[in-house]
Amino acid sequence: MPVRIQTKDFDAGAEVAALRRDNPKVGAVASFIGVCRDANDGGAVTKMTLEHYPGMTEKALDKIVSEAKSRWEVMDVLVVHRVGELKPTDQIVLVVVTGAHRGEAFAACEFIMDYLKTRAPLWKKEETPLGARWVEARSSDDEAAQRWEPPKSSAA
Amino acid sequence: MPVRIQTKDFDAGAEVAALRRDNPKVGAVASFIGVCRDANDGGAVTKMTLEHYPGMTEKALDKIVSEAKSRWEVMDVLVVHRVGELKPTDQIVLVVVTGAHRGEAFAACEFIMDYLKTRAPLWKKEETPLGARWVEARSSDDEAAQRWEPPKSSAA
Amino acid sequence: MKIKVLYLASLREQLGRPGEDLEISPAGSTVAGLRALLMARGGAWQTVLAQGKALRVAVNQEMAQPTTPVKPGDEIAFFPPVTGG
Amino acid sequence: MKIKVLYLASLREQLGRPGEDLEISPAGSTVAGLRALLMARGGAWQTVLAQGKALRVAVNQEMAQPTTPVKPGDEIAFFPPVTGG
Repeated sequence: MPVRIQTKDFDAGAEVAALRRDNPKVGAVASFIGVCRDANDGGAVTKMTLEHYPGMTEKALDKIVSEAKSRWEVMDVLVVHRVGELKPTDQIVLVVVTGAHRGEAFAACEFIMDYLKTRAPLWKKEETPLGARWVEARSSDDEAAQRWEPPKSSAA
Repeated sequence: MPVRIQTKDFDAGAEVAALRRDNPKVGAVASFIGVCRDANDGGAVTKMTLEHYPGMTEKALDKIVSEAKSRWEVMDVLVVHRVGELKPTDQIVLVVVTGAHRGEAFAACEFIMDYLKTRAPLWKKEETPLGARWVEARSSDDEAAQRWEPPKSSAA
Repeated sequence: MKIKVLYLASLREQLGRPGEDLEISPAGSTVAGLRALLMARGGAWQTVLAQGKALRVAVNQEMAQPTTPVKPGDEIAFFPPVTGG
Repeated sequence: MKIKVLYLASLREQLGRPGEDLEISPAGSTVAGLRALLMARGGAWQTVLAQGKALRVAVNQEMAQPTTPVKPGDEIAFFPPVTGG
């Protein structure tokens, strides 16, 4: 399964090794780990809860992975996203892409993160010294995802 | 030391963990592993020897890392490049970049790989069923590195 | 007709429930129609589901538009813009 | 003046040596001048170091140009385009 939602932590090194499976055609492995920080929007964060929409989240991530595989020449993709309670320095998400060449692996990995950030139903609630707050969506994430859209036709 | 040249293999998961050092300001970890494939330019590869220029290789990589840090808001960078004899599925190079945000970490990581491929004195010699051959430099690598150059001024 | 409605993340907290099974009129039902029906309850329903709010709706776990039809047995989820990763 | 010359990767094999210590005239020495001096040995030296070849030169472990000066005690390395990573 290229997509997993889980409460427990992941071992990024072991996941990468499993995805490569000693496949001698793999020349490039691009990966990304998203980590819980101790501050956001200028305020301290002591804890975080990640909520998802069971069923739809997996489907949405599957669709993003399929789109990445159709756009770039890559071999295998893994997305692991944690839900539940997390604290600063905890790992949140892992994306790994293997391929023959680095350019395609990098592009697919970054694309998956940008789409995940704007299209996968996952929500963060932060505990701060001033109380709990739901994280607001960022326009910078919309802009990052927008880069991957085909240019709109200007024909009448 | 952000740059290491070594004959022995590396543990990418352990290197990432060491670079993060549980720093609660790190929100993004982008990494890349280059791997020895069993074929190149259409021919089978049974073994590979990586040669470097002791002293200059480290300096060139240090310079690339410094340039990445000056261009993007990133925290820590690690480059490990192996030399000596390698066989298909062996890891060749590891680049890890930590930062607060993913866009900068991804860009710095890809930039370092593109510059390493064109500016760090390292050479591959492949063993094939037809004999040994030195790998030829690729124009696609020059083009990848060229993307990061500032546009040339067209002023007179 | 019977449908299932879900409220996720901040919407669940603001509306005070994770979801509900509803019996609504099948005639010309759409996402916009269901939203109007819920807003007519007044109070938090009216403010939280107000048209100006950045709100997302999924029908049967696929992203939907205001004009997306709602059919018997459908699962309709209301939630805020996503913030995972 | 004394200088140290290195031949790396395929150049080391084609020239049959990893490098050498040389005594050359100090007057107006440049990378291009040293290359011409070595090519004048003929044989492999002439073909391997020919102007058309994609060849890189470093002086004291920094990338150099044909016009880069060569000074006493310098380490000059000749090598092919790089292929690591």
